[in-house]
Amino acid sequence: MTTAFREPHARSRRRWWWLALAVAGAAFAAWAKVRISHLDTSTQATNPIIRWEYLFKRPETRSELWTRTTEHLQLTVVPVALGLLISSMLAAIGLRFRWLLTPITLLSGFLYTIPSLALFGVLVTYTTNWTAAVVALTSYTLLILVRNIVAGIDGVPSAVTDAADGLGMGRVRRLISVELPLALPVILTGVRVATVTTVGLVGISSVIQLGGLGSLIFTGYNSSYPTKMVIGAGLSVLLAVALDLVLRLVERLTTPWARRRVGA
Amino acid sequence: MSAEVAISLSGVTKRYAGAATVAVEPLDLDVERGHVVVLIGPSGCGKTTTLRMINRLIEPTAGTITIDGTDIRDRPVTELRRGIGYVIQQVGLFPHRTIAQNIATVPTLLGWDKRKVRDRVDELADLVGLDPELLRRYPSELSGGQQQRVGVARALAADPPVLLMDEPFGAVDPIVRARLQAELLALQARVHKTIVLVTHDIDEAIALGDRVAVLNVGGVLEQYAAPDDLLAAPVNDFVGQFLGHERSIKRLSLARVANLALDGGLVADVEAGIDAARAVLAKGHGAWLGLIEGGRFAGWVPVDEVEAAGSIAELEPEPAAAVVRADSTLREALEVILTSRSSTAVVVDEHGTFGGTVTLEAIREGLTR
Amino acid sequence: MIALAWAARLAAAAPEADPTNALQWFQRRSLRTTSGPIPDQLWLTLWHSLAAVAIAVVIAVPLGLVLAHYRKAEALSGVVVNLGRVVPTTAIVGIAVLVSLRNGLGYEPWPIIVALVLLGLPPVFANTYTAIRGVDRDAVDAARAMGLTETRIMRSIELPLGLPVILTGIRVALVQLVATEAIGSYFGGEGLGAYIRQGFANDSIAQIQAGAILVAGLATACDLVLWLVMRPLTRRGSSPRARRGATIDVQPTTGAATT
Amino acid sequence: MKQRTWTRGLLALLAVLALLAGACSSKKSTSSSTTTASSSGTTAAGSGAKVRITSQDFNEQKTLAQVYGQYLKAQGFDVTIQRPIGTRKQIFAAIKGGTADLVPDYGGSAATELDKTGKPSPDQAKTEARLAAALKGSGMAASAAAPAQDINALTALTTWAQQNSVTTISDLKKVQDKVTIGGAPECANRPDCLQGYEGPVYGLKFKGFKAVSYGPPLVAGLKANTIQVAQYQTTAPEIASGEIVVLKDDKGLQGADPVVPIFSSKVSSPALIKALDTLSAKLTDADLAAWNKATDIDKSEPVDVAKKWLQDKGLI
Repeated sequence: MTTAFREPHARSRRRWWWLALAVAGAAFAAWAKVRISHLDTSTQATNPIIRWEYLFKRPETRSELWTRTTEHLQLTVVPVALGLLISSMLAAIGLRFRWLLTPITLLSGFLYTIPSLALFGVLVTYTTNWTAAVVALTSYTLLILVRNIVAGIDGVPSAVTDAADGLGMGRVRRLISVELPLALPVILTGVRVATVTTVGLVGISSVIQLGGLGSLIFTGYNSSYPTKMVIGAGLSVLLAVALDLVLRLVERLTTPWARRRVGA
Repeated sequence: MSAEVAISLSGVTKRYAGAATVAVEPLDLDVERGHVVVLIGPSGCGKTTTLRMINRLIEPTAGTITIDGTDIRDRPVTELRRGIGYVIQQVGLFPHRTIAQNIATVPTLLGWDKRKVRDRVDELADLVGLDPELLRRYPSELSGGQQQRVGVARALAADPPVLLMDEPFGAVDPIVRARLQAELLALQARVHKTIVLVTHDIDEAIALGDRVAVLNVGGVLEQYAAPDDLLAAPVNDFVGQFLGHERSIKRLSLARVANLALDGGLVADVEAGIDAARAVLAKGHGAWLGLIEGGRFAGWVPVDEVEAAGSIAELEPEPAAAVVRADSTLREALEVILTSRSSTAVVVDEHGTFGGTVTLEAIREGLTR
Repeated sequence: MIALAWAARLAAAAPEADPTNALQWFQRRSLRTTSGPIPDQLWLTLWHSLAAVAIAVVIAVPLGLVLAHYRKAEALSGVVVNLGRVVPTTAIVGIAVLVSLRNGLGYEPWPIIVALVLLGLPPVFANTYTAIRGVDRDAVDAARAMGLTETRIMRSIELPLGLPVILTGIRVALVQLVATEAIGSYFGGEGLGAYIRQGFANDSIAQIQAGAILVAGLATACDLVLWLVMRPLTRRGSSPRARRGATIDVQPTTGAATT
Repeated sequence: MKQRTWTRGLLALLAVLALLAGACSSKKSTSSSTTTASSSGTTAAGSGAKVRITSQDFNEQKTLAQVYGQYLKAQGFDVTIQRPIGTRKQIFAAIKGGTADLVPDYGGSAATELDKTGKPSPDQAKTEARLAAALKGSGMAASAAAPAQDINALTALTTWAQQNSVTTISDLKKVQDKVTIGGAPECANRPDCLQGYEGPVYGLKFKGFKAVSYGPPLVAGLKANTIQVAQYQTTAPEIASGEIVVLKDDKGLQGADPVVPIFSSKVSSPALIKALDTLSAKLTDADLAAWNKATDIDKSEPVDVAKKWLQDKGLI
């Protein structure tokens, strides 16, 4: 309903936006192409802040960046997947035994407030760096995921669960074929937020030598080479945005019913 | 009508742990097969609780409920529920499933094969008057009235003998509600289910119920009777108050013209001749005489013209301004009489054959019967 | 988890300097002479964070208030806030330090404060924007109908009603910045993070743990103190519903203390 | 409306990703030698023996790891060049623990790490002997030291040193109240660093110590005057360019620190030692300084610098 009260020209205006964006992008691409073709290792003499030749004139760079990105991706996906698994169990326990929900939320909330550097620092004293990073990153996903799973299931209209019961669905079947599908958008939103947050946190895990895009930032700083820092940060943002979009796509594909609405 | 009992509640009690009051006092209620029984009462009277105890969404604290003589506790709960249609106010359609999938819920649970399920869905769409085009859509794309039809179709999917409806039309606007009520009656005339329906709308109860159970707070059954009996003779002040001040007006919409003791009134057959007509006039008094020609009502003529006329052929009857059908409600008859200049309405059947006349007096007598 | 592990070590306090005993590290000043005294580092972290939050509030609250009031820059603010969430904090801190060094401004405190301000802006702005957007339109309309000026509406209707959510944003930002300040030590900064960094460099488990405890402790303490200080402010004049809203509306940023 | 925007965004992203993927896959074949190198070389010596090389996390170390790695690979070894590890202690732990095999280290510092009691000596032969003694029983071995060495050195801006008439470390005594020393975080606890300067050898008392990342940030710190002296390396490119100057170690705190490959006894073989010795013999101080200039100042990648050097010397 509120959309009905928006500016009537929003749509056409947005179209202009896209057009302007496309023109700007094309202009930038053209400019960049010219710039890149003129790049030369001799520009190093001028010592600019960003050395584009590192990115565009050095064939090895791309595969190195690709390696860093996949390392980063791995350190993002593994904790989120683990977190989802653990959160599902915690949420299931919390939903079954309501009185446990508060302690579960408090615990995951407490984990969430521990500074990541501190958590990495403590955990590496107990286990390998990789495990420490995964444990720390997983623990950060719990709050978001548990909260969203519970909210998602709780958000299923009582009329729908009542109908499911009334039609003779068992508890398990109700959960699998009614409640989970309906909670999916909220759960996936949680996964999305957790993933984007984790992408950022993985950058910090580079202090314990795990590679990833964060290592570009640290290496860049340690050798006073801002190019690498900018590229590391840029790829990190791109990775977060890409994962966000992929998860949005998953959400749309799995919840076709949520898209079509009667024009009220 | 058969008096066979389909659902029987005996001594059914619901007491919630920690609650000071009893939700449902020991309640005895029999529902006859093929009847629509309406549970009505103020908030907190336990009508919904009672309904939900029948499909065990709520377990009674004490007492037994039987369906077709079998205790409902003797069957696995999911199996029991699959055999009972269930319709609720918010409809509770599964938003993530298409209309067809929603309707197919119970048949799928029962493991019907796909072809049979599809046929059944089409059949039900037709039965509840749902455009087949809508079957592929999602619930959010349907209007409230359409959703409620889907709810009914879903409840009827596996052809359960019993249907439980909890304020099924409570969430739709009055115009749609009236149409859905009419549709439900028409549907019931075809499927003859045993229906238990909860409502807080006395007009709905009167319109839909074969029998109405009026419940007081705590699930106390105050009266259990056919709507007309209820309106005619409420057993106590509670029921009387609940039915409201306009009981007679309500009965008007319940009773039909055909139920009245119709008298012929001042009517004469054209064939019988002018003398017979004058004889009719001698028996009663009024300002107009009705003329019948070939079984049909020809019109009214003023009495003085009849007296003055040499033959019936001379008379020029004025067409009737107030005509009602035998199956019209008294309310409709009253409306017709009040809005026409005539104080008498002519009753005809669907073929237009004359059936008698109705006067205000006749309606009044009908209500005080 | 940490508390448990630490408690286990309490029991095993050995007379010899044990590089894995965090308690001993706290007890023996000699073990931490090279990383600066605890009060100094605590103070550095605290004032850097507080200064940054103060600057962020001065910038972001009026901006959020005005933009939200006029319903302007909706998409832009969303992008800015989300970008703030995905740009790695290490990059912001590191680049700020490099820029500072290039301009001869040294390692601290300015680069770290500038970086912290940049990182503090998104949560403060997001919560201000959400808070003002969440103010009951009817209340604003009623105020406008009674002849209040737009400035007056912002000041005396929207700001007080949105205050609980705004304050939550400030609290979240401070906790976040305390945690981030620790990362600054990897880019030549001082503060509590120095203990962690020195601990890693010298393979002193005790010092890493002690640093972690100090950072987490300061973050938690800031959270608690601000919560206590702000509680009376958030109570006053806001309905219970508005207060509940405070925890729901800004879901993505409440408690997001991890950096 | 919203849907449409979203779809476009996705399409744009997919296009970008496709481009990136295309670019990457086309480059992959040409750049397989960067981090991992399989035994595609045919020369006999290495015969495919696995060697995992690690290093500390600064450019000279990374370049050394690449130089040794690429050379060994050319000699037929199955070389993996791993990510740098934080500290020497962690590197030795990794080698002993079997997660790494070889590190191009510095003899004096390595010996001190393994045996804190040993006394540094400016003599290369004595340093090698001290290292050999320290390595005994550690499960690790060293090949011959290279002529190249990179000694820890206390440095200052040339201008600052002139203004304050400081040429030796002892000279710092007169200005110590206004001197903050900068160094890698581990400097604080090392006998050849802060503990040596403030300890019995020099007896200085600095205004403070500041931990700064090893490498260019140290020089940046000097330039910004955040620190006045920095514990750096004799091979620093800024020394060659005259920007900074080494303060003379007049009391002999630092010993010789030649480049020495240290490796796990498990991978030790005559073929490996022969290859390492051949390469080590070719390394000079000038090479290290040139590499550091290429990486620290000109921002070339260690992998590229190493490859170019090896090719120029005709080693690969």
